[in-house]
Amino acid sequence: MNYKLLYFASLCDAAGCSEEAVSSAACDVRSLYAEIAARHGFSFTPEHLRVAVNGAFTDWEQRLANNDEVVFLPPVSGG
Amino acid sequence: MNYKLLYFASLCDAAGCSEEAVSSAACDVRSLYAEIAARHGFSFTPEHLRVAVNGAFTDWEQRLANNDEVVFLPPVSGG
Amino acid sequence: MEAFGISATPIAVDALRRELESAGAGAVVCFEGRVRDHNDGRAVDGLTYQAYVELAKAEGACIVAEARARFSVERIVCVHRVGDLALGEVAVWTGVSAGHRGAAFDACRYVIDEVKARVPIWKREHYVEGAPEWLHPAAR
Amino acid sequence: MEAFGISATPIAVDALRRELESAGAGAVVCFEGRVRDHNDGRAVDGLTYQAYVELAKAEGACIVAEARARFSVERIVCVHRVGDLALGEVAVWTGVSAGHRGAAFDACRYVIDEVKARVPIWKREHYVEGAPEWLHPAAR
Repeated sequence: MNYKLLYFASLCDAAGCSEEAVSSAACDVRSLYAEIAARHGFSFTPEHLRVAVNGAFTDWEQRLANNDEVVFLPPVSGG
Repeated sequence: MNYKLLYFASLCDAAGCSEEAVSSAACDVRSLYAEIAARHGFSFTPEHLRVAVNGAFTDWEQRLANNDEVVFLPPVSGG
Repeated sequence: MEAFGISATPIAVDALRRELESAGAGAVVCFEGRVRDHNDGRAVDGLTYQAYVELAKAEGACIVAEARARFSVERIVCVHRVGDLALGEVAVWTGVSAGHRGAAFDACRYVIDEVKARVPIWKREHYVEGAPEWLHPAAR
Repeated sequence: MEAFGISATPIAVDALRRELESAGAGAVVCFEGRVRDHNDGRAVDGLTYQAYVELAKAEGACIVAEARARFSVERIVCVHRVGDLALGEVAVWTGVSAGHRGAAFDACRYVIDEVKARVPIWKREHYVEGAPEWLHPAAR
């Protein structure tokens, strides 16, 4: 399936891009992160991240649909 | 002895003046208030008031000196 | 400028806020008390504040010193208005700057709570209907 | 205007404060988060904030709605800055008006605490010495 991924803050630095289109056999959020984290060398484990699909927070067991926008969110530091 | 009294808020309304010079035999704050409250018909008892002498809060047993400035302060309502 | 002031003219909020600026201040908390159009169910159309100015300034300065001792703050400014105020006017303004927001919130709250409880200032409410009244809340 | 906003240009504090004015508002509490010259013992000379704007706006609006449900307030406005900020610039501004000061303080504190904890915005600190770093505090 095809996904659009957005990267922010240190994940953007680690990925070397702010977004990318990926083609993957992963069909849930957790599997997709495992694949992406391995490829980019992300040091965060899922316990340290939140995840959003199509602009809304969701959980790691969320099933994905073709063309979903998926974002792994490192710990926030606004304010 | 001679005292200068200042009146604020409802005590000013009740006394009909914002300050007055009084000549009194009272030589402590509590006695002076009893005399003044009777004359002006003040409804507050000492428990409801604070008292200041020469610009500083004090207590009801404070002895007075000639020419002291004495102020009986009704409950405050700033802010 | 004094940390606590009494003003017979409208409070210059912007100038006071600029006094709080400091390179180490990551947090600024400001409180404004304004004249509301109602109180205790009655329609209000203005207030008069009267102060025992000499003692009010001393007690206000004491409260600011207490807040400085209790909380880790950079600057504290508080000004209370006296005289006749229209609806919406600022009756009291308190601003605190600090390294972190917890201290700024706590110190600002402390100062306004203590000012309202202790500083010799009195409010006379003017009502849309009926005679004005001095408020002496603790005597209720 | 939205109750929660993201701004790529300097936050117009005076205009935001005017939005809080209301005839029933006896209390206005404002919080400003500013860029400090130090953090965790290091000299800082600027910040960059990045936001996942779509989700940040939705989460910020949710926080404001929660504050409205919990506290008796009139108006709430919160704006967070993104982009490059110099020392002293306002990074986040939150203002609340209410009938009484307790609700205004509590709601303002709630909004800024939740915004800092939940809204997808990230801070990159630029140091006087050394490379800049993204802050991810919960991962410490």
